[in-house]
Amino acid sequence: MSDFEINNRSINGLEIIELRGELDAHTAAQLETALQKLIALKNYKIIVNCHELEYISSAGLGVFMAYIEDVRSLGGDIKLSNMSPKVYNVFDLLGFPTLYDILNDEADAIEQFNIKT
Amino acid sequence: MSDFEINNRSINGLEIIELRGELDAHTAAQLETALQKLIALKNYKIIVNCHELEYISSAGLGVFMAYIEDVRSLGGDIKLSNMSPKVYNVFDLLGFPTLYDILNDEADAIEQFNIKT
Amino acid sequence: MADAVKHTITIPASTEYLVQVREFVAKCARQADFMETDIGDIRLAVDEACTNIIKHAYKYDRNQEIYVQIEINKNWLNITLLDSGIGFDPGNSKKPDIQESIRQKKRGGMGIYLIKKFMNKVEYSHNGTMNEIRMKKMRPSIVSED
Amino acid sequence: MADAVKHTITIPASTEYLVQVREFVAKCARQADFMETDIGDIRLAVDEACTNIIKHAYKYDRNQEIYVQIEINKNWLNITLLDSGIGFDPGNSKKPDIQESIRQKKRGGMGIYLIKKFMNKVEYSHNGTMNEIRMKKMRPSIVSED
Ligand SMILES: Nc1ncnc2c1ncn2[C@@H]1O[C@H](COP(=O)(O)OP(=O)(O)O)[C@@H](O)[C@H]1O
Ligand SMILES: Nc1ncnc2c1ncn2[C@@H]1O[C@H](COP(=O)(O)OP(=O)(O)O)[C@@H](O)[C@H]1O
Repeated sequence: MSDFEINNRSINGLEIIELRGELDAHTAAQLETALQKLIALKNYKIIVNCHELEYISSAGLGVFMAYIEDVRSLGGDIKLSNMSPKVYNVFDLLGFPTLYDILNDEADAIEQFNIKT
Repeated sequence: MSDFEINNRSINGLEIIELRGELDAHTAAQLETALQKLIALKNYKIIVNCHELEYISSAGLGVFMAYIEDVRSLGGDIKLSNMSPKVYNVFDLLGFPTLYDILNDEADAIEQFNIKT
Repeated sequence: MADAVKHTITIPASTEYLVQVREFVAKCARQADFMETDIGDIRLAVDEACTNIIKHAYKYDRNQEIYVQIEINKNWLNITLLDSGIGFDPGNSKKPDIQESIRQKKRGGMGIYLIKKFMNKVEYSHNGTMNEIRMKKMRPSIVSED
Repeated sequence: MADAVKHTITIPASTEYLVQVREFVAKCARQADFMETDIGDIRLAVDEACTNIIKHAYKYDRNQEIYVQIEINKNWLNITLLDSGIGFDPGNSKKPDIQESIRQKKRGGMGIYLIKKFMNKVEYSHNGTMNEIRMKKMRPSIVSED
């Protein structure tokens, strides 16, 4: 029933995960698997494009919390982009914008990775 | 120097104002003029598409406050759409989302107008 | 002045039904004239509360049920959730420290904070064999529209 | 441990220079490793403070000047604004009631609230002929990156 989908792309050594639909305690498992796969394949520079993400609950936030430290200690990062205000608001209330790089556009996120390399 | 621009469109009796760039105490006057014109021409159903609005300060918010009551008492509304998280955050902090209809997409705003008519 | 309107839904205690609860809540909130942003907030609060019941009160036993009632009266949207699982009272929850949680490899502790943030009032209680969560949100008084 | 780094800019008291102040602030904040979202918040706080000086302290006299200094030390970004206009102390500002302001046909009263919201500390003082606004924001400690 739950309407959630993940698409993967890569651009110059960066991995882009596109989220679509509603990320809740049910669909969070799919995101978890997608991140685990990338990390297992040693892809640590990850951009999560949230353009079509229509909803997120704290279960979805939890997935981002679980992998950020590992990914950063391996020289990568998880950067988030293209959030709708509704989705951003949940991240913001919990103080994520100070800890995570959240960019308006995917292009800005790509640029941030390139500055640091 | 300030990079700000307004474009007008109309769709089936709805007026769409597109904002681009940075809305501050300097550029707010342009938005004010644009709204005054629409109201003078008896266009009370207004959608402000903020897709390319990159910045807003309280001077910009003030313009929206100045006309909402008049427009609503004349059977119209000012609905806002396509805000970036950064811009939405400023509206949100001041409690606008409870008083103003703020939609993810312009299409949603059009739909809201059509439901109420 | 019309009487209060009530709507109810009962779901099995499993996360695949969260989407149905959210749709139910959105429909009721729209009927109560909330702006879209507030509708999103109310959906999230009820989702978080149901997720907690599934995880903590029922420990993922999908044979259990959650009952959700929404009452719309003149000024308020009142939501009541009932479950028959492990009882609970959250007390005063403060803002979660995400940086600290990441360091400690914890990933939860955000749900109750969000529920309280988005609703005007939240109460947990226990009656006989049932746990009850009541939350309310004030209906909007739209500028110059009535 | 390196000494604190300082940057300054002086602008005429007129709104067309706000964009230059914002660019200056963004550059300094980026140098201090703030995330993009926080950089946006800091830009806004300084814009609001400068707008207030132009409107209220100088009453739109564009022959006057505003001096902006930014100091980056180990843990903090410290911003100091100086003007020679009408003195002022905001005291404790609470959250503006937008619905009430709309009813009363007022459209301001939001700037100081935003400044305090986005910065960790804000102080207004008066020294001789100058007004001084000091604000500070804590630099991020990035998880596992140092
Ligand atoms: N309905 C409930 N029944 C029993 N325990 C609960 C319930 N809701 C919350 N809790 C307890 O309160 C804690 C905090 O809840 P919450 O803030 O939602 O975070 P999380 O569920 O992610 O841990 C939970 O870990 C759980 O121990
Ligand atoms: N730098 C300043 N100098 C003098 N007066 C000020 C200054 N900043 C703020 N004020 C006063 O405080 C009030 C509230 O400021 P603010 O919250 O920014 O709202 P606004 O400027 O939109 O009225 C102003 O109306 C003004 O009277």
